[in-house]
Amino acid sequence: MSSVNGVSGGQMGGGGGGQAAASLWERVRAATPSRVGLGRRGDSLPTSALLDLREAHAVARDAIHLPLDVERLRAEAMACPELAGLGEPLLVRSRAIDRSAYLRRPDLGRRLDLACRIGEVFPGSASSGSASSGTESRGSGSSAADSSGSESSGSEFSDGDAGAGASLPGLAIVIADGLSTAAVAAHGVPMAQALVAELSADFRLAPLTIAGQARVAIGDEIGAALGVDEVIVLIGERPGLSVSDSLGGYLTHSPQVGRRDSERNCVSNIRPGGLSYRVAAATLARLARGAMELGRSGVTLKDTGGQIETMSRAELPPA
Amino acid sequence: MSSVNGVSGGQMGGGGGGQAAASLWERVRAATPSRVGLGRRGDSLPTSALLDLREAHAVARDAIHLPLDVERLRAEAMACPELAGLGEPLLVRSRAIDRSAYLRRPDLGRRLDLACRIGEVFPGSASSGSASSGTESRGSGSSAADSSGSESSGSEFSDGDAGAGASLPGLAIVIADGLSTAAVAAHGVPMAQALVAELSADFRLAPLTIAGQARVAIGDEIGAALGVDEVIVLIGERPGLSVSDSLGGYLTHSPQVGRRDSERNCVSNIRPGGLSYRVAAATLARLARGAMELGRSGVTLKDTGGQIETMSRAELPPA
Amino acid sequence: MRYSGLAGGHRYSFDSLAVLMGAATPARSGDELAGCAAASAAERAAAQRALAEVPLGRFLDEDVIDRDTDDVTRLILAGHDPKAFEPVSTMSVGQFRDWLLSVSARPDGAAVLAALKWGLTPEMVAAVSKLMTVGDMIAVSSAIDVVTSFRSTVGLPGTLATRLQPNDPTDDPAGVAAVCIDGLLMGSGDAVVGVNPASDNPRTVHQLLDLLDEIRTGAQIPTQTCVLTHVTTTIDLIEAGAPVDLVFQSIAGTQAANEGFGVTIEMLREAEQAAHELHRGTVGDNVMYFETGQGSALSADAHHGVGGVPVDQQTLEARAYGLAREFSPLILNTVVGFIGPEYLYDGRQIIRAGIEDNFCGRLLGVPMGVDVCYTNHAEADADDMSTLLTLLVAARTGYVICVPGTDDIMLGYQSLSFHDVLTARRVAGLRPAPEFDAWLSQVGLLDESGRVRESVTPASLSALAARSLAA
Amino acid sequence: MRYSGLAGGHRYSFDSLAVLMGAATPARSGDELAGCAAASAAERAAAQRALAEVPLGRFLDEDVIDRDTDDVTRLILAGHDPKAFEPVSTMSVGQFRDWLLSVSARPDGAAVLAALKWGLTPEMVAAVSKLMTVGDMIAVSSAIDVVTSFRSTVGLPGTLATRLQPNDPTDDPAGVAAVCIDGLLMGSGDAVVGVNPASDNPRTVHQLLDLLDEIRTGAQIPTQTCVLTHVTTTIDLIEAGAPVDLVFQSIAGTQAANEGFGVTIEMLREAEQAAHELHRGTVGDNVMYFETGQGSALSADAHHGVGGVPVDQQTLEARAYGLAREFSPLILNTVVGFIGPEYLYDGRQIIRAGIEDNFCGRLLGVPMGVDVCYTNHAEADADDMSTLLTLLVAARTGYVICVPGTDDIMLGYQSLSFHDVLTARRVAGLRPAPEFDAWLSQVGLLDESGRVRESVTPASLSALAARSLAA
Ligand code: B12
Ligand code: B12
Repeated sequence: MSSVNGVSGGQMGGGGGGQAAASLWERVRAATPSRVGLGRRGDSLPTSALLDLREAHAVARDAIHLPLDVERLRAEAMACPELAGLGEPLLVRSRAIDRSAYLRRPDLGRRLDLACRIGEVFPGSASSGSASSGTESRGSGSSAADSSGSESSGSEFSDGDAGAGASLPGLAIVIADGLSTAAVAAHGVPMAQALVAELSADFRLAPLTIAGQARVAIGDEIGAALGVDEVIVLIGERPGLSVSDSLGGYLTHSPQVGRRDSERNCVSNIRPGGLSYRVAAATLARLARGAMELGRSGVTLKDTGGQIETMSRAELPPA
Repeated sequence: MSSVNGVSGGQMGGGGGGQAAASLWERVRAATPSRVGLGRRGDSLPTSALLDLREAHAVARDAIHLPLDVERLRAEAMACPELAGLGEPLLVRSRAIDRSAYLRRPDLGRRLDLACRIGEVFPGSASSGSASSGTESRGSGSSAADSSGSESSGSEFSDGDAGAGASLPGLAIVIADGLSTAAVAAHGVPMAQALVAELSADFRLAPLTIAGQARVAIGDEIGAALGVDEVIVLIGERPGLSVSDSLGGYLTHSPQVGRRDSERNCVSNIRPGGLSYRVAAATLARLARGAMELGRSGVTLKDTGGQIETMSRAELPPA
Repeated sequence: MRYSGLAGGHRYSFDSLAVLMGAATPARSGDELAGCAAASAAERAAAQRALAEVPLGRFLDEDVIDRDTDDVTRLILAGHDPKAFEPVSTMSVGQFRDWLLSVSARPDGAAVLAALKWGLTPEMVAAVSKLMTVGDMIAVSSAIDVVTSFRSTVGLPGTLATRLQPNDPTDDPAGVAAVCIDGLLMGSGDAVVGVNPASDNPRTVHQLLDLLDEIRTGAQIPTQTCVLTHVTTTIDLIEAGAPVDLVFQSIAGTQAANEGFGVTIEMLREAEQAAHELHRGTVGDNVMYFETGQGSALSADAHHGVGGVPVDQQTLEARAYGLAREFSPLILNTVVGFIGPEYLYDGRQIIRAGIEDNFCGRLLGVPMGVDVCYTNHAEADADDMSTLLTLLVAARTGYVICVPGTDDIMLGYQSLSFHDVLTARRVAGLRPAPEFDAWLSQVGLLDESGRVRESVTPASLSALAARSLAA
Repeated sequence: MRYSGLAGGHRYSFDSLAVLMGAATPARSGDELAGCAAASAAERAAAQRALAEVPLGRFLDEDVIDRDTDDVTRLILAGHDPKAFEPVSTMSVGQFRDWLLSVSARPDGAAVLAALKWGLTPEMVAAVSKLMTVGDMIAVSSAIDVVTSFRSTVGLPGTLATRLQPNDPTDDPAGVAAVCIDGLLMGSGDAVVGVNPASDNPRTVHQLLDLLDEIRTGAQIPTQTCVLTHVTTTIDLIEAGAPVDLVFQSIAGTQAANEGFGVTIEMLREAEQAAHELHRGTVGDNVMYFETGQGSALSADAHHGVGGVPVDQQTLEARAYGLAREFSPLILNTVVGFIGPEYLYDGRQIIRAGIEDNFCGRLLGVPMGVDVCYTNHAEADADDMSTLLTLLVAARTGYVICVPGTDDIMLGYQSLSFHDVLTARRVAGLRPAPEFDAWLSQVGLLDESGRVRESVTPASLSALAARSLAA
């Protein structure tokens, strides 16, 4: 029943011995970016593998504390015609004053800083004045017309597609730093761009919002303030040892402060080697349309579209 | 060979059972302030004993961070004729700017803050100007006359016993907060007073020095600056669970920056229930005289005077 | 009711049992975030004194989470067995601690503690843990037996089982299979081979279920598999004929938090029923798998108790076990360091929480495992994980989670490596679950001393590699 | 020599072996104080990479502490046995780690490691520990046997011994006796009954020696006693005819630090000789007892290495073991959390340091014990101590220090309680030193299962109480 392959020869490499085993381990390693086939020294990890882990941990620790370059992100968005077409991006930040507060106080990361309530930044939008008290329930689609009075410079939100747009449901895209500014810097704008391509036929899109020291739920307050029917938050997922630039996309229907996570849908692991922008955008768009039909997002909304595409492992960053 | 006393009856108290054991445990407990005879629950401490420990730990943690009331200590010293007779106390502090720096950086606690070098506070004394560079070796007794030029107000250091004193070796007493301001507040002044009584016949005493955020070795720099032959530092020992006001006394002959701990002698546990002021002062005085004879303090100087007196346990604070 | 206690010469008072429980909890960031932590070490000491005096019976009268608005509370109270409670019914929390420690040191400790299971509520158990040191909790936990089974048996004395967690960021079947091969060759997977899917698309989940089932049956491995998707998806897939061994669900200690997870007690009952009817177990029929973790209620803003006050995360966690045991799970693990530093700030807090969770769960009769883990945004490292694993071995946890080289590349955190468990088993002289152990030995993976060999590939696993990995 | 390593895409370089060792050390406050810690996590990772490449042989050529000015270095180099070094002589530090872990998992591991003892220098051992996790160190430590004896045998597999530490703030004989009775009744004292005197007055020390000897002989306890006074005092007292079993001394890893303690190698030789000549041991003749602790050299400003650079405290600690083993001590313990937060800031640092010290000592063949302890000015608590004790049990430390209720009222710190060891022994199935175990059983203190009974007072201890305690 078993084929004993003899004692492992080399100091380095996989746990198997002999020819057959060598090729087995080659195939195992090729099949996944996980740290498989590390080999053993006694029952422990080889020194080389341990030192790799320690280095990765050191680097990840440093990464968590890197600040988001908001200005660069804004400029990048403006350089992209699809996003520029939505109007000048809104720049907001949460109530967490620094990284240390952000890490210890997620509640603060979920709420807009009083100084940058969107109602004030962008007074014509939605329930404007009462932006921060968006807990009252609003019927979907009811806010479509509210934003016409916008006085904010460069706002194409209400006039871009004026005629056709007015009858479409509103949707806002938010790019939030989350726990990986690296993810947002690398994938925020191209992913938003892919989303706009997928969504613009069916939704009236609000200008892009860029949120600092933010959690997923900050989209609720932003969405309510903008008076949109749905919000999609693109956020930096917490960095792992091998992957530190993964983006998450969270859809919330009828956003308002107090929404639960079960009322959202999530598409995770957006990055080269994970989910592609195209597939992620298509999935989020399907979910967004599905939520409009169903009248809600969350656990009762299932994406039964195509399954997640598997990328070629060659696209993976080195583990 | 053994007398099995049956199963312990009560929920509380000692580990023994029956009459004989009860009286055994009474005697054991009466003999020591240590937490003996706590009993067992399975193999663990009874809840009551555990909660006592947790409370004591909480209180000790708070105590470490209590600041020293220097002004009160000064006033108390001035109210005591023996100490007032030495002149206005010198108030100094170490280079550790706060408690957190003090805890992490004992090196800073060993050096005088640049702003309060004694040479400046008290310019006539000793090697004044070069107070902070007191590393050059000085012969013992060589500084006896240096302090006569003192201009500091209220300094009786040089004129109190002028005639007789000038030929006596100089000695400075330092009260330092160390790790227990409670110890210093309670025992600093009475202990200094007891010391003066024991020492004044044989030494010419410098004014009392009160040092904040200080370690034992700060006495070296103070002593060198004052140009004395010996320094005695009375310092708050680190607080334990049961005892948080214990004072230590450290004698250093020919003090100068860079002295090692092996060049000092120590008398520890000065407090009610530990060593009495009287016995501690007598011991330190014997050591101080012995060091003058031997020409050095430290491991080669042994106190062969009376052994440490055992206090009646009735004087102990509740554990 | 109002409670009060003395410390450092001051008297502190606490408005309700919920408030008291919070103040008596050893320090952790989540309770500070929630606003229920003691304001000072002295206040905490006073709260512990007050808590030690509370009669256990009081927990049956005064709710921490209101029974009128919370179905978890109602379930717990309905499940309480006054007869089992008898032996400790007149004790205070402090006396209960003393009693637990005494009983645990007795040869009949395991039997006495097992009989107590339904007499205790999660709140009683959480309360007594707050009066215990790590050493106390290990002493009691290690005296408790909790044994469950499906195709393998988890929790027997002298064993330490593992969940092999072959997560893949794109749910790639070859990626999942590769990690399974890696883990199986290191003796991992006896509690479950369980994937967190990156997608919650039912088709993807179904494919993963098929893949895991194929691996298991192909290599004739006496274990169970699981795809950790939402319970509603699993119910649908059971109906669709997918090979479901265990039903997974994340649960928490309040109705509101479970609503946040999109789950109700009814759903769980339905799922248990559906899985039972598949009759896929061989040596036993425990079909549920739960995950929990201190902080999950707070993270869903669903941590409020009687009077609207915030409730400490450790009490809520124990309540999740109270919910879980209604469904006779095969396994439950706390994901102790997973959620992040806002709940457990550093290695010290993670370690204490892991030991508390294991203790509370075992005392309530739950087959506890622990995801010994940390995230990169916490003040923790691999040493803290070695440490917690060693403690858990002493505290006889049932199983731990393992991934390749500590690195879960999909969930973005570090758990134990397969290596860590090899080391822990050898140092402590433990074996895998017996059915799995027999399999390992049968396929030639064990040497004479019971150690997993370094250079053997059983034919069945080579065949699996040939089938499922690209050339 | 210059060393360099990569991390995070940057190359970091290190001017000498001493600098490299400091930068490669896991974070701790003492190294930050000394100024030898890595400036960032990435720099530390790079230093560990560089250190992993250093050939072991390099440690024989490049000094960390200059051999020309340091007698500890000279002693270490003189003691180095090239033949014992053979098996690992061509390895780098990283390969040495791999080899140690492989050997430890082999059935003949203990023999191979024992043979290596004099082939290793403390610097090699410190270096390899820096590349290890807590789990790695436990794996290797637990594979090593170090057994010594005097009247009892310390370090046998399956045993955990204790120092009973009956300190009294006034050296009151009744107080010391009371604590001895308390500890003996809880099965403590098999490694040594050892008092730290509050006074260093030789008369007081002599009286305490007489008292301890009387207790031991009165109750016929197969153990050794010690008064932890300066070695010179002990030498004098041996001459004066005092009953000295073991000679105690605090030692450190540099000549300058030992000078700070007022001790020289010569003194230690003289003391060992003098104690040997008393022939007081029965089952063995290891007569020395040492204490050490990370930070003691730095606290004496005696931590400078080649080129005047500060040397990390863990390397210096390992050097203290290199000094100690020349004198075949019965026991040595690190006082790991004793000195204070300026050296080991919190529970996490204390725990890692304790495991490192135990590992380095055992690998060098030193009969290691640990004073599992903390001070009130450190960020640590009783849970950290339960934790460290549990790890040390897994890592097979020889003995730990115990005091009544964790509270040493004289030294002002918390060590383990007698209770902690009862719990640890029961949970892990360990026994006291065999001679002491036999005594406990003979006087009726053990029940059938080997647990120490709760309510028994042997006649000899009642008699002792009657003799030495006030009514
Ligand atoms: C942390 C985490 C959690 C934590 C969240 C609590 C917290 N304080 O962070 C806990 C353990 C509670 C959790 C639970 C669940 N999670 Co989760 N979680 C993650 C994780 C590892 C990181 C998220 C992150 O970095 N967010 C970014 C930060 C900056 O934002 P944040 O505002 O702090 O985080 C919020 C969201 O992440 C949200 N959230 C977390 N998980 C999920 C899952 C869903 C479906 C939704 C809508 C929201 C959501 O909760 C956080 C607090 O509000 C991701 C993996 C990843 N790579 O992203 C999986 C992940 C998002 N979770 C997942 C799942 C499936 C779940 C569960 C549904 C599992 C279950 N079957 O019960 C539950 C339920 C969540 C819910 N609906 O409330 C999947 C989602 C798959 C999908 N595409 O839908 C992911 C991708 C992991 C996976 N593949 O299994 N999770
Ligand atoms: C901490 C401590 C140590 C630490 C000091 C390092 C450090 N970083 O703190 C270490 C472990 C190195 C140590 C070693 C020794 N200590 Co010690 N130590 C203590 C302790 C517990 C606390 C001291 C304190 O709170 N100081 C106050 C703080 C604020 O001041 P500091 O400047 O930070 O502390 C300095 C002094 O305490 C000094 N120091 C520490 N121990 C000793 C011992 C002597 C004889 C001298 C002169 C100085 C000295 O070292 C510190 C750093 O410079 C006391 C017990 C107590 N209740 O005080 C025993 C105590 C002072 N030590 C004692 C002894 C005997 C020793 C040793 C001689 C043991 C030995 N046989 O080798 C050695 C050698 C010390 C030396 N000569 O260098 C005795 C002194 C008895 C006496 N009356 O002479 C005491 C009272 C404890 C005891 N009863 O055993 N010690």
